[in-house]
Amino acid sequence: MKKLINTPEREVDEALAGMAAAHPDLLRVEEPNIIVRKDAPRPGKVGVISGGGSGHEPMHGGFVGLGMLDAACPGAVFTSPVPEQMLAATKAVNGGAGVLHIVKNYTGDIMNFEIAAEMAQAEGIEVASVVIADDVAVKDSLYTAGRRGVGGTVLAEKIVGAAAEAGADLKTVTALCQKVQDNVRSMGMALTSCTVPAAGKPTFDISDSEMEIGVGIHGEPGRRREALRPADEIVEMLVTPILEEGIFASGDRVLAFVNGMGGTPLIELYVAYRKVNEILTGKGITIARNLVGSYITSLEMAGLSITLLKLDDELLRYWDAPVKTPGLRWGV
Amino acid sequence: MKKLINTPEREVDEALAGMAAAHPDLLRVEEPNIIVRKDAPRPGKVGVISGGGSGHEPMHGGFVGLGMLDAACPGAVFTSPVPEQMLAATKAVNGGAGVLHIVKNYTGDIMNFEIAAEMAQAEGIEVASVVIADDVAVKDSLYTAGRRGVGGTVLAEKIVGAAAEAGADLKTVTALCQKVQDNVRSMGMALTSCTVPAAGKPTFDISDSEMEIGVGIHGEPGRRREALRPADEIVEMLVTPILEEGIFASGDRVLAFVNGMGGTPLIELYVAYRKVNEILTGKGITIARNLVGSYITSLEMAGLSITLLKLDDELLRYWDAPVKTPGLRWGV
Amino acid sequence: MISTGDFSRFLETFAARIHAAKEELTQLDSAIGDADHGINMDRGMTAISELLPGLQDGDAGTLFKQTGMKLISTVGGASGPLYGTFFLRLGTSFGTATEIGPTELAAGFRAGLEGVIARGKAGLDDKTMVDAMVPAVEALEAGIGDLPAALDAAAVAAAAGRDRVTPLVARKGRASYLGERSADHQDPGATSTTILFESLRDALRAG
Amino acid sequence: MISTGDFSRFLETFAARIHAAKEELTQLDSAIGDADHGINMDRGMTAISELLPGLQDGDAGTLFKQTGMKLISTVGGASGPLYGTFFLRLGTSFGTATEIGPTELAAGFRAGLEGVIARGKAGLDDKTMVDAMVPAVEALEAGIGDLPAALDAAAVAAAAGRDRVTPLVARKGRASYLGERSADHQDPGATSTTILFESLRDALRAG
Ligand SMILES: Nc1ncnc2c1ncn2[C@@H]1O[C@H](COP(=O)(O)OP(=O)(O)O)[C@@H](O)[C@H]1O
Ligand SMILES: Nc1ncnc2c1ncn2[C@@H]1O[C@H](COP(=O)(O)OP(=O)(O)O)[C@@H](O)[C@H]1O
Ligand SMILES: [Mg+2]
Ligand SMILES: [Mg+2]
Ligand SMILES: [Mg+2]
Ligand SMILES: [Mg+2]
Repeated sequence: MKKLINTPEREVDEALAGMAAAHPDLLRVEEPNIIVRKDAPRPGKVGVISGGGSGHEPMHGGFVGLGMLDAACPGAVFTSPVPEQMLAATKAVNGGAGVLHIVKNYTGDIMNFEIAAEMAQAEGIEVASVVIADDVAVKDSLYTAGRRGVGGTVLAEKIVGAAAEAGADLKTVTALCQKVQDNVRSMGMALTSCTVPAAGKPTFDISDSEMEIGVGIHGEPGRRREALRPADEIVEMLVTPILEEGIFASGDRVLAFVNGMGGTPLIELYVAYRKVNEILTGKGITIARNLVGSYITSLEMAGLSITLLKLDDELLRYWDAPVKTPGLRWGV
Repeated sequence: MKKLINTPEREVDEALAGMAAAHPDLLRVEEPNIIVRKDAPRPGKVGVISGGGSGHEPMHGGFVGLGMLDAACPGAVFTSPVPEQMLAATKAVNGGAGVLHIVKNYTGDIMNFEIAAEMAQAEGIEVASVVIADDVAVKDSLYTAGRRGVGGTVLAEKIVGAAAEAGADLKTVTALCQKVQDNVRSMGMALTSCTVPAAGKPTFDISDSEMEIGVGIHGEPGRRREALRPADEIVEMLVTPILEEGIFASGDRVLAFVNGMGGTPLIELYVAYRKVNEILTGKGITIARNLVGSYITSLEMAGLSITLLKLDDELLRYWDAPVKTPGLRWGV
Repeated sequence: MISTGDFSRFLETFAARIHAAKEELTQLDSAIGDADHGINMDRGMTAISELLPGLQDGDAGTLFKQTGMKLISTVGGASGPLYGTFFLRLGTSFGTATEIGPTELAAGFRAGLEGVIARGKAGLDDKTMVDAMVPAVEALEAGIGDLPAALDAAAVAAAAGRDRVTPLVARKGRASYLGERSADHQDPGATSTTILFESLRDALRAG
Repeated sequence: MISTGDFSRFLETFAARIHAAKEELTQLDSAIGDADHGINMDRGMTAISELLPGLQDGDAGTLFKQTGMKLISTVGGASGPLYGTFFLRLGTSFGTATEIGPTELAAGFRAGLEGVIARGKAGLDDKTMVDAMVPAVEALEAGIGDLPAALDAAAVAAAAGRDRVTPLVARKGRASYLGERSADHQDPGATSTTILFESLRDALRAG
């Protein structure tokens, strides 16, 4: 295992110390390992928090700041955080207007956030939760854990954070988050595996001529393993099932998000974006906004995911609103 | 070779098409493969251009926009661009106040830019050049090609771009760029090799227990190969020779730039930043500004580089000035 | 009768065996999950080991409630809340008793199981720890007349439950994302649950 | 006398051999450079091959000037400006002549060499293409009385120059960044220059 760390046990703590040192203008790090917006709580503002396993940076900690998250709860690598963290974060950002939990749909995240929400509510804090489950690689079913939360989470955090910043109340912010979830779909693929530091070896074996289609952001196996193909065909294989969801139609405006998994050179993401643009344009869908880069990653995994969000004027306005975080920044 | 590309021959062109599609608000792509700020030329403004081989994204193309570069010239992967490109870029951004060429110190870049400058001057455009050579891994000597230009280039482009945006004349902008060069030093290391697409196999072999200290941004071998060490020791090994340059002293303010080589997870860069901060603080040096992320990369190479720039009020002011490019964005 | 000290030895044994099985559990999780189950469980049970010296002389309820709370606050993932809830309910069921008989033992484990189901909403054949836990608790309940035999039957039933669902397609937890590809892989959580019942048997037999 | 067609055959041969040596040159460059010399040269010479049909019936000066300009605009890197300048100066030296004698040939190559030195500022023993080019041009100059022998001597001298500097530490170009570690590696540019002189010999001999 080749990593720039000291020991697997200290990695998350040390990275948090690094973030605290690098971004004191935006955030602070508190016990028990939570990243809190510097000026939280802001009286009267709905608090927006999220969290999940570490190893997906900049998500979530890198999205703490003005116009996005009020706090993030980083767990061990690829392991959802513990309720103590979400409870502490909820209290730290509660300005009296309630707190929204943005939860990615993983059994562990769901249960730990649930326990924390119960505890916070017991302490008199109003908490709402929205579950992001946008990964079309997974069959949606009432009888399973359902779909994973992936790239749509980044877009939800940005948009919802902007609404909360603008003073929207908890009900409005919660409904907006659900609206993002209802209009966003993603799919990813991997060329290589990631290595969980504590595990010390790659999560999956994959030969030099194969790729994993529909991979999860924790290196979970995807829909299928198959022979490596040219980038354009790979993009087709990801965009097609997203479009088959029936959400996106000719005449629609979308936000297209081409995301690197952590070990993917930016030049390759632009090669892919070119093809995404070509496919959507061909279908009469307008890419009104885009995001190209590595924002929700899986440690050093090489690969990409594509996320499409159907936009309306409200989503567009909140997407364009100022944001100032370590990972996303514009308008201020 | 596992890459998200169609063919090695088409990679750069297709990535440029992707950039053009993704950022029409900031830039345009023109023949012969140059990336030009959307509103160039701006009458009366000094044009600032740079260029070099592709594979280092976001540098340079991702730094075209308000407050940074007016144009970038991307060559084939890891191969300096041709004079035609620099000539076309120089003409495209010439607003009558002259054009600065920011050149990384590689024989190829130097010679190709030199030819372009001669050609542009022959066409009556005033051209100045500054060579960035900040890599302390390489011994500085009059009798060799000297030091490589690495991370300092990103900082120079930001600072010089801000001065040009503010209306400084060519002489001032050139002197400022030289001032950055005189006050900036870098050193990098690699855990893994990169693979030039057209070559199809890794540039160097490295075992699972080794690292390359002092590696170049093209996967050029470094100072030495040695056993992998914990992150803190690696950071020490990079910061020490930078400090030994004698530029940075107790009481100084610096910009600390911890850069990922392309395949490095962001979480690891923060682990490293923590240690950089600890070392410098221990020496009485204040990190007044920092940049943590993958900004000058070597395709999918895993590793990092550390760059320190001694700041004064002028450099600080131009660093903080608004910038709006695909790769760096704040204040607008 | 089972003393708090006996239960403490059970937790110690469970911690030691989880530590020994850390790689195996992680390996199982890397095939159909995210390669952390062994790491998660070991992190939690190591914390429990450190807790035990201060708890072994108190009541059984406190021992297990503290264990549950500690697991919830150290493990994370799916297994943290699930095992945490399991031990919390077990502790609540035992209350302030310091000596537990077979009937109370079975009732406590039933309460723990119900907590896991309430929290995780998995049923039989969803291919989770529940598939090992249900038959184990049923064996305990069925055997309260002969505790050593019941403990052995529970451990055997857990293992059988674990193996029974190996061919199935997972319908809960991370493995469910795999659909058909999850079939023919042993579930990591059912494996750690089997270790739990084996530890219980062996620790109480030794006492 | 050497005709423009002969020179065109020289360039064709050079292009073909560079193409054949593409991997080898890149491999040499990956040891002490950035793994692109073969790719660079092949990109440039492939472009030259496409140019040749339109140039082989004109004068030798135009042939080589166009070749130089094309290399400068397609190769990039260090070798683009260097080989580009080489052929530009060669072309300038030949002017509008369509038949070139041994004396003019040697003078042309001397001019090309001087262009390379002016552009790259490398001297002997810096471990670059100059170390193959200098002895080759000297051999040409020394042998103008017997052209076939001189061409052969030039090719042999280039190879000898290439090999002579293999043990040395590079002082120019990317390899110089390596310091001591560049010793005992064959220089890619000196290797392609040797191919150039071998192509010249073989193409003119065949003609
Ligand atoms: N809803 C659920 N109910 C019961 N057990 C579950 C549920 N979801 C997952 N599990 C169990 O948890 C185990 C995985 O635990 P672990 O790897 O620690 O958590 P995570 O899946 O969050 O990484 C699975 O093997 C399964 O037995
Ligand atoms: N200053 C110089 N003068 C002469 N030849 C040089 C000089 N610098 C480099 N070279 C030659 O160029 C070769 C490398 O060419 P190439 O790999 O195409 O360019 P780059 O180094 O830009 O990648 C070296 O092997 C060397 O022979
Ligand atoms: Mg997990
Ligand atoms: Mg090169
Ligand atoms: Mg797991
Ligand atoms: Mg080279």
